[in-house]
Amino acid sequence: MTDIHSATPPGAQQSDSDSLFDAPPMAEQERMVEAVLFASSTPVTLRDLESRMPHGCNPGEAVEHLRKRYEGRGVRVVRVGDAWAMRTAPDLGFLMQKEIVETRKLSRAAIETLAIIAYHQPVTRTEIEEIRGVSVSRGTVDQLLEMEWVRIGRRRMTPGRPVTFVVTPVFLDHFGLESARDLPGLKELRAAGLLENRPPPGSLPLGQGGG
Amino acid sequence: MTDIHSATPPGAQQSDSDSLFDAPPMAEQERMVEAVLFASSTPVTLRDLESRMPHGCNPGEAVEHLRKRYEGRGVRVVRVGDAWAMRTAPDLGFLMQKEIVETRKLSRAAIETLAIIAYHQPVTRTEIEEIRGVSVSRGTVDQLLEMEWVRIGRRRMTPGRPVTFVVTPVFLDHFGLESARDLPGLKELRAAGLLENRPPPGSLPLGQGGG
Amino acid sequence: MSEQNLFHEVTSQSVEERLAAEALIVDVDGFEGPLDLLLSLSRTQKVDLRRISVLELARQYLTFVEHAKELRIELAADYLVMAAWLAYLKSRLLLPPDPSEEGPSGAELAAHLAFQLERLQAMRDAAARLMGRDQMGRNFFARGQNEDIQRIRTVTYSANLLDLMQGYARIRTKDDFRPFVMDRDSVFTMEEALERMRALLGFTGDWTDMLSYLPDGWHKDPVKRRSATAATFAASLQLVKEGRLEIRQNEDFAPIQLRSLDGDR
Repeated sequence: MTDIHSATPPGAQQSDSDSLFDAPPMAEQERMVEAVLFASSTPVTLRDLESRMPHGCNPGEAVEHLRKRYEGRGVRVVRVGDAWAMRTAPDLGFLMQKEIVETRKLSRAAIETLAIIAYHQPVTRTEIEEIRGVSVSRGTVDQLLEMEWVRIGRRRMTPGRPVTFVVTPVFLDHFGLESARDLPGLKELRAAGLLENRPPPGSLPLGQGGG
Repeated sequence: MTDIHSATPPGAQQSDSDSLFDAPPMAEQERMVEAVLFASSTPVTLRDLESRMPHGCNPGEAVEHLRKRYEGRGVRVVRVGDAWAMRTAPDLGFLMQKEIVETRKLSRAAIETLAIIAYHQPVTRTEIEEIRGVSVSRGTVDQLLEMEWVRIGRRRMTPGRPVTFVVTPVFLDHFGLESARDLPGLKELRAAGLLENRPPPGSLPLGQGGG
Repeated sequence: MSEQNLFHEVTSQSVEERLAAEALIVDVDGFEGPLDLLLSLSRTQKVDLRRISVLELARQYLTFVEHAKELRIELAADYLVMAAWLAYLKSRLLLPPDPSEEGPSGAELAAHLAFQLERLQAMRDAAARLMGRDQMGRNFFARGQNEDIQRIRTVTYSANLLDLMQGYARIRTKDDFRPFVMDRDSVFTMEEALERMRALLGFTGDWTDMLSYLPDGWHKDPVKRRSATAATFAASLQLVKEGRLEIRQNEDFAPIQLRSLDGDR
């Protein structure tokens, strides 16, 4: 993979050999973005788009045009983290009986753990346990890791340097979220102080099962 | 898949229970076709479309509208046999490729084999093996042939008429040599410290021996 | 009040409530720990979790645990730990606060428990909302036929003249080839130095020249002397790091001196 293209910002002065070619017109750039997003089943970053398109293209602007063009259509252009993808409109799901993929049924513990990671990320295992009041079995987190909905984030700079967990773009893509900031009810939960990690006064017997 | 719907032509008299529901407007039918063609892993027949869509739909007409809509776009609606599919525009195929250039270090076996061919050419496989003291794997020679650093020379006029190997102009070009005779001899190698098991000094007096 | 208690006053309970209460007991395995049980019990109060009576909740929990004991149901240890803690909390909530007592007040502890219950409930609701969202592969779909990028992998191999010549030299000199081995005869390793110094440490309370630690027979030969000096110096630094030695040098190139710290302890 080469970074040569993305190393040159779209508007920047280009070398002689590059400037021989003008960037294609925006309508053409939009076609290009359309073809790439359409063909790829996984989200494509602007950076990746830029590296594939001719020099001087502005994939960000092209994506914006494309997104507008597909508004209200059977297929939509959606943002997933810092990448873009095309997905069918959710109201047409009923047509897709054949395509439905049976997802592994998640246990209640796994679903709760997933929600806690999504809303509290980056969050340590101990913090998850404190919130749920029980120890988190290894299998639960492993399952989420395996599904690539969750990954290991930075280590927390506290004694023991515990690992933290964060949600992935695959998770965002699966639930149709642009970013983790768009999680339903996130603002309200934050405003209500329910996403705080309040240390217990004195010692509480909760959530110490895992420690 | 059920054939019940397709058994009823779209315009035909419908049963009481069906006629309670009007077919969706054509724009909506077009959206449906768009979503199905997008999500399906194989081309979809009109019959299949009809069986998936609500009663009274006219997928043929919807496909036709969709095909027109995508004319000149980055994605096209194409007929595949008696089915329909969406494909990226052929002129944008270049976006679907990504060139990756990987540089790998040549293996020790390959370098030694190459060196023997360069110093002893024309040389047979048996001779290479005698000099190296180990058998030469087919892959090693094949790799050198594929890289066009080595080619097959004349057959040796000995029993079995074995093929010989010689180095190519590509090889000489790569190593900056005018001819294989320019390779430094053992004496020069020793003078350059290459025959002692010492790490070579930063810059080597290569080509000093010239002749 | 306590009259609403789950297990007391059974007579005043409706059949439905009684069944629910028994279901709680029978289903104790179905609970994901004491906090989960507390959350379930709190629903009988039919109030906003913010207005929950922790005292009442503690009573319910303790009754639950007692009842479970009567039925000889084995409760996991963390349920009993929670019971003990709630009994303590209950006493602190009921008794007038003792100003001389340290630690958080009963009210603070109760508030935190209420917060934890509310937070757990909030996460459950959030999880339900999350799973209720449109999901890929169920409500919306990705491209069915992934024509993703074709990767054209070009591998180029690199080798330079030096590689080539070294390769050749390696073969041609195979007969007199001897793998490069360090001559260990005149090498004194840091491990050896460490071992030696640890044994000698106890004897020096005063500043001593580091060189006096060199082993016998390593002073004369300059090669051996250099190796032993380096190893001893490295070992000294390690011991300084471990807090067993002090090290000093009065000026550039002056003798390096060591002093044991073991005696001070």
